[in-house]
Amino acid sequence: MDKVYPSIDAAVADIPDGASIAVGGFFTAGSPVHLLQALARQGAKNLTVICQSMGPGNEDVTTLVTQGQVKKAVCNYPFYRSATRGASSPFEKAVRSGQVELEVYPMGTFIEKLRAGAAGLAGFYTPTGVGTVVEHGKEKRSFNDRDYLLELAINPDYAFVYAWRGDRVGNLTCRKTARNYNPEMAAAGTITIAAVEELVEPGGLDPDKIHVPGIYVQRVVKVERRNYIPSIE
Amino acid sequence: MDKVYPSIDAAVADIPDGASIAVGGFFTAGSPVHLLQALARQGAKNLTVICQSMGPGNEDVTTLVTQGQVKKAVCNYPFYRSATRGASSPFEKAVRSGQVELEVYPMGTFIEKLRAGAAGLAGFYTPTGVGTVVEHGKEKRSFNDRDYLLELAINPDYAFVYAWRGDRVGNLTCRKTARNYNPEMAAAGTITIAAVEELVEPGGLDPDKIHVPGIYVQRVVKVERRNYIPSIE
Amino acid sequence: MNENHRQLHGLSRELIALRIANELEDGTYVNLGIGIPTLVSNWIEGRDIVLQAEIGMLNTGPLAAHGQVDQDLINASCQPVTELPGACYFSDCESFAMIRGGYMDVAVLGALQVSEKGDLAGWNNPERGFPERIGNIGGSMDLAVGARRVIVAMEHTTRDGDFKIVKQCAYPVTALGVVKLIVTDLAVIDVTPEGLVLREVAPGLSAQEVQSVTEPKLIISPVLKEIHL
Amino acid sequence: MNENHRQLHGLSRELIALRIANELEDGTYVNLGIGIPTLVSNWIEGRDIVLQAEIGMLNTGPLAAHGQVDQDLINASCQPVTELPGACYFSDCESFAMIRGGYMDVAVLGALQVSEKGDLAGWNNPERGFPERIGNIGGSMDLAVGARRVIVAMEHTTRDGDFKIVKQCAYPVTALGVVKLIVTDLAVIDVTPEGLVLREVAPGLSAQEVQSVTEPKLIISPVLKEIHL
Repeated sequence: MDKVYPSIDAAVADIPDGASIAVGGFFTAGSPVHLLQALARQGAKNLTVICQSMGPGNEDVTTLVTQGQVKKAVCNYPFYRSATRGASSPFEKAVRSGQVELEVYPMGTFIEKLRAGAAGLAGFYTPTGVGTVVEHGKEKRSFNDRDYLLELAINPDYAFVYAWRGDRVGNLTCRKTARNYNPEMAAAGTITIAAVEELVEPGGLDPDKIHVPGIYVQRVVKVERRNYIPSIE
Repeated sequence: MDKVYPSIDAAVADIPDGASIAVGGFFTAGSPVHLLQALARQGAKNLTVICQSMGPGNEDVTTLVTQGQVKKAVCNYPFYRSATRGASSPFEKAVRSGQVELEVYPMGTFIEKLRAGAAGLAGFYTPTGVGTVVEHGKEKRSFNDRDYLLELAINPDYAFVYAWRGDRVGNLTCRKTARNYNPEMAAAGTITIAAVEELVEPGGLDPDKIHVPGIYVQRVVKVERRNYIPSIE
Repeated sequence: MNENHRQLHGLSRELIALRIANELEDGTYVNLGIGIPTLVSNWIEGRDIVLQAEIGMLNTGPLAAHGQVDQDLINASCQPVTELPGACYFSDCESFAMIRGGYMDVAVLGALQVSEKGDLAGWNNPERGFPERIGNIGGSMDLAVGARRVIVAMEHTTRDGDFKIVKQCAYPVTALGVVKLIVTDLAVIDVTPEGLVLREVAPGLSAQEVQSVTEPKLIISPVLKEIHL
Repeated sequence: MNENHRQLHGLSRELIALRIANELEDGTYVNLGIGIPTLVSNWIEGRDIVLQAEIGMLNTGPLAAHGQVDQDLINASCQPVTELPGACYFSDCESFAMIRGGYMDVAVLGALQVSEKGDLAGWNNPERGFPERIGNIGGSMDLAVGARRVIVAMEHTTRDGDFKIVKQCAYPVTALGVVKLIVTDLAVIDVTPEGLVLREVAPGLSAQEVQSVTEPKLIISPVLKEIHL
């Protein structure tokens, strides 16, 4: 098996209009920005984007919004914290105008729904969100005198993930907090595309230090590490 | 924080009669045999033991059975494969005579129930076991035209786990297939006791190669590596 | 609107954080939310308290100084942080499994409103006017539900002098009945089944003055004292 | 009981395994169950097929030779194995998430009975007389439900000559309607919505002979041929 693609653009070339895409990265850390940029070049439309944030620390996703490629977003922290900054953000405007549909979940529920999809489970009962707006439209059920909400699995068509090192068969090792959503999103995507800073031959990674088993990754592409100062201001 | 206990016996001393204990290890690999031996010396009774197997590759658990310490077992592969070997096994006899109650789950369901308990979830819907005896007494429900069973979380009082290396704050690094059930069981136990082959100071483990975050581990005890040939014959 | 309002002077944000730091016990695991809670980290250096960053880290150290910044090492507010000995990294999914699973001894969270029943409203200020049911939930609901003890750190009233400690939350709630302790610039208040118990007041303030900026009736602790830092 | 039974001679267990190895495509992920399925690994060395060990490993290599044994490196049958380049380890929980999640292209499983609808019975032989609903389920139910393609490897009949390919499973089932291909010492049979299609027969056997040891009516493939190894 050799899952390496010759270029970032080749790795995203077949993504069709209407696809759902889980995008790893927590604000700036571990974000597959190169893949988002390639998707902006590629131009697929009516996309559902599943990611933490649709702006702060994730400005490359904004291009998808301004180009009108996004139909729906599924997030846990979609907006800028600052109302002023938010008011001028393309995504917030698109949501307020109804151009983009938005679903928001608590962070733990958000990633657990993706994990459930990856793990072949239909759903799970979580205590998070009971008594809040998150209850809306969901089954509430009591187990051992505590209330829980039924949350259903999310099964995205694609996942964009990022890793420090990857091998040709798709095994990935992440670095520090750049791991974040990447392992579960990689597992959840039907087709998972991994951007890696360093590409090694099989055997080049410590097999006890692999955060994403290669079976979850269908495409690997080498990218250049960007250097930046983390910030969401 | 220093979670290191001076001896194996001290680490299990307070386990009361009636406790439920998840025991890591897949047949011989990553089995916390020293802790099982200490529990046999300690003598707590009416225990519920949650582990893969109650015999093959896990003979130290047999002592608990022959000493009458076990009230109930929760397993996925409880018996010897050989009917002949099984017929002479104390555990199989104890189950057949009704002395020990036994619950059996499919392997994936078994560990997922422990993971759900660890993760604060009440339960999950899995396709495994639909149309089989595993359905018995469970809710069956259809999602997207496929049937699933509702499986509830397991929350054991204690967990016995094993690791190659551990630090004083409870972080654990496992080795190869000796990892198996240990991470999720460590997370599931209210009090988790880890037997480690090598004990290091905080900072002595690669923080990107920790399979059990220290928060899950309440007690750490250094043990000597046993050397043996893996076998369940 | 609080008609009895007058401007009371109390602790700075840094000292609210210090008061909370004093409340934390050694040997505990703590998650600090955005805002005043983050400042608590300035007061616990050298103590035996392990901070979790919900992005997926334990033993998070202080903010990274210039020249120390590692872009792959940030906290949930996207601030570059450092790691302490005994640190470990894990996925965000594992992080929230840990949070919901009850492993966080304390979560210190900010709030827009807290009710006398311990309801917490913090994730969505309706003044921002988002469409229904959306906003920046982030990790707040999981932390509020999962932590063994939720401490709220906030200013006692809004800038306009409106009550933030209320009979009933008017803002969208984060979780119901979860807050155990409220620490503000003016007071330290226990949330108990009997109601809100005023335990400490800022130097120079009376219980009556704190009551005047608090909507629900406060139970005055028989051992009421000045906040000691 | 199969009254038409007579002893037919077909492939050895090793050759059943070889026939299955030839069925596997390059570039796939495969889990091999206990028994004949394990023997498939002898026939795929050097091929571009990745074996999963459900204990928590991908790229499992051949059984460890003497002197190569690592007690921390075993397969699901507790046999010491080796690792190939590109191997990775993970927890059993992750392993079964992978299995249920549909990532296993093929699971090769043994069976006690297979029905004409593809129902699989393999986890519990009632002759052993365990109390109701217990026995060694292990990973069989997850694999049967989760794998994209389930291939059964077994002897065509029991040692007593009883049918193992049956109209309806009498033994406790592992999963319903999951088997896609049956490879025995006597035949290769596709499980299709129309019924069991006899695709290949062992050298020297006729379709009629295979039918005589098979309870359900077989559909004879128009391109029926001898098993080619």
